[in-house]
Amino acid sequence: MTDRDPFTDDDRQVPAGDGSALLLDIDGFEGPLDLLLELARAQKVDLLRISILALSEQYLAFIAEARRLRLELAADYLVMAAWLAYLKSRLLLPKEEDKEEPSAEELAQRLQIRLRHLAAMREAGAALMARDRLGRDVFGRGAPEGLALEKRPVYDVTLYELLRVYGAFRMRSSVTSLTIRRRPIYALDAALRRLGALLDTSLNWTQLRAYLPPEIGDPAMRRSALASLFAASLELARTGRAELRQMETFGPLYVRRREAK
Amino acid sequence: MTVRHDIDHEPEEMADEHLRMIEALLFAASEPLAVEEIAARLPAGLPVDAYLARLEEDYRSRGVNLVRTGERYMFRTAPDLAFLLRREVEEPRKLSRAAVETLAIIAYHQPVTRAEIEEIRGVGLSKGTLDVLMAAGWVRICGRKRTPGRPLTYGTTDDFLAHFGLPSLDDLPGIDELKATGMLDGIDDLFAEAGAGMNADGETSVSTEDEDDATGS
Amino acid sequence: MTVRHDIDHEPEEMADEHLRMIEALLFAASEPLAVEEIAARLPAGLPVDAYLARLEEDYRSRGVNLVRTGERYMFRTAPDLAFLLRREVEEPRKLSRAAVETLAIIAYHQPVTRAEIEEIRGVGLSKGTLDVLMAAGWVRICGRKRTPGRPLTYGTTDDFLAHFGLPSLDDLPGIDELKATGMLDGIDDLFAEAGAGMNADGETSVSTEDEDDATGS
Repeated sequence: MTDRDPFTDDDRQVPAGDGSALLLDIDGFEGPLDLLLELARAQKVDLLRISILALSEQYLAFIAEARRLRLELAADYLVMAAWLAYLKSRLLLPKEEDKEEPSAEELAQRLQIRLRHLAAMREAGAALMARDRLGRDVFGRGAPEGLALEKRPVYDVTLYELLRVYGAFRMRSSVTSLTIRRRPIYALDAALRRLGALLDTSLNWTQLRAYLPPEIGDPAMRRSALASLFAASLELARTGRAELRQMETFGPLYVRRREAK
Repeated sequence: MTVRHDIDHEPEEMADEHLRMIEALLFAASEPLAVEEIAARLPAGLPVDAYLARLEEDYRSRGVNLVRTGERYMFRTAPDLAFLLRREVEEPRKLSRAAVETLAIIAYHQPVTRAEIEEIRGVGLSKGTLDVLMAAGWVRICGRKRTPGRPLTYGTTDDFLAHFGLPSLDDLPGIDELKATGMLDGIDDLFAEAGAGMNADGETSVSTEDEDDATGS
Repeated sequence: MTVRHDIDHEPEEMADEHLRMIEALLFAASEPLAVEEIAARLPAGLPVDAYLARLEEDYRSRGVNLVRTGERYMFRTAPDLAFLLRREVEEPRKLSRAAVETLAIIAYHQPVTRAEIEEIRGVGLSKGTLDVLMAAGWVRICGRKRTPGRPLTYGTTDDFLAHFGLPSLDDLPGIDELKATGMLDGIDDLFAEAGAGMNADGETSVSTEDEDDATGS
């Protein structure tokens, strides 16, 4: 069995007096322990001084009466009745030395402790409910402005990340542009035309560098032009139109026209 | 008066200004505020506890009091003025005896399992009872007990403290007495070793009386 | 000081008690209270106006003020402390790669239009990206470009410089400087197989190529 609906009001009948005038309203009790506690209350003595034997007798009488009236009794109550009947007999019989089982007095004491405990909790509950309760006896601010918590996103990007991302991105984009576009060069065709024409103007050994187009100022472009002129000089030498000479390693390179034989 | 002392380290007008700030925060809040929540909205390093103690004192005699519930603070109307404020609207539904008892058992014995509650009350707990207490925001699931079956355990919430005006669980009515009489010891101990425990508590008179009764009647 | 006088007709402790009551009523009220509403809840014949004036004064310098709106009174947190009631908490978030790239492009190329950013990145810019950067306070609208359609241009803010610890935009390192720090080494490897031209210093080579194209071969 379980207790009753949490919101039903408790208007049960408390057994009055010595228990002889029991008002049988078994539904009003929250289980056998509750019934026992109420019966104990009816003894009007401190729970510490309650007679468990008398209590057992009262309980058994209550149950007997309920059965006589054919009231429906939950199993819990009957189990408790059986146990109390047993306890009662143990309490009345002469003591036996039995180490196996707790003595009748111990059993009685346990029951008494349980009753005291339940009573204590019941009182505590009542004391709680009697406190000045928020929203009933004491009140918080009726119209609180409330405390707002505004979340402001903070991005944890560092300069390092920013630069790295930008760098990576620029590298990527420069790769693509380099594969599409041509390198800045002085074309070999142009070098061949220029060297071929200029060789005819001189019979002496002349530094190859002297044939660089003077209008090219950009060093990179000059480097490219020099490379192209060198390649052109090699081409002219291969076809027998020019001679090349170098006096030492990494020394200046000289070129002159070669007379056709 | 270390409290005063702490604040007195600050120039008076600064202290006043900080008191104003805390006052404003507590007034504006719709829920009890934790000390850290207050501190988070104030200049760093203030002795918030000292300020709160000061405000508590300043408001003690007023129509509105500063009270602590759990580790939180809130302003609320003075209890003695309840007669003035009690709302005409019908009271929230009265809790059943079962629910009140269950709440008390949870409050005093937490963390406690459903089986333990049933053990104390000597009756099964209907499903609705815990629901009602949890819906009211007073009871929460604490965790699981380290016993076979790992049953759930229940305990009370901060709202419970706030609702019943309790600074802490140590302020539960009658808790000292209950502790002293061993009522709040482990529930298993309480019942299984009741006999032995009783003697240790020096309440041997009980057992003799029981014996008396047993032999007497 | 007629106000004081009115109250002073009462014994002091009575006056205090009445002040407490009004205080509690106003505190607990969910709406501003009219003088008559307050009077109706108090013992008859009290100089409620005088009490209210007194409370108004008592609370004037505090974190909570008694304010009158129309013929009604209510407690309100002091206006100068309103800033306390709002609290911003910083919520760290990760910026998307697209956003970081966009930010970098704006930083290096400002003032720059959305179309230009898209052209540089080679992909469309989702609506949110610029919003996020502007919400973060790093990017602002600079003006409009003098081209057909007069598109908006974007640039960075002072907050941007502050956040990244840059004295000025000139202190943003150039690509070759970045390479010199070795910061892009990993990236180099990434693109190494993509072309030998990598070693030419990014920025300048691009422009010379353009010139080369112009001169033809």
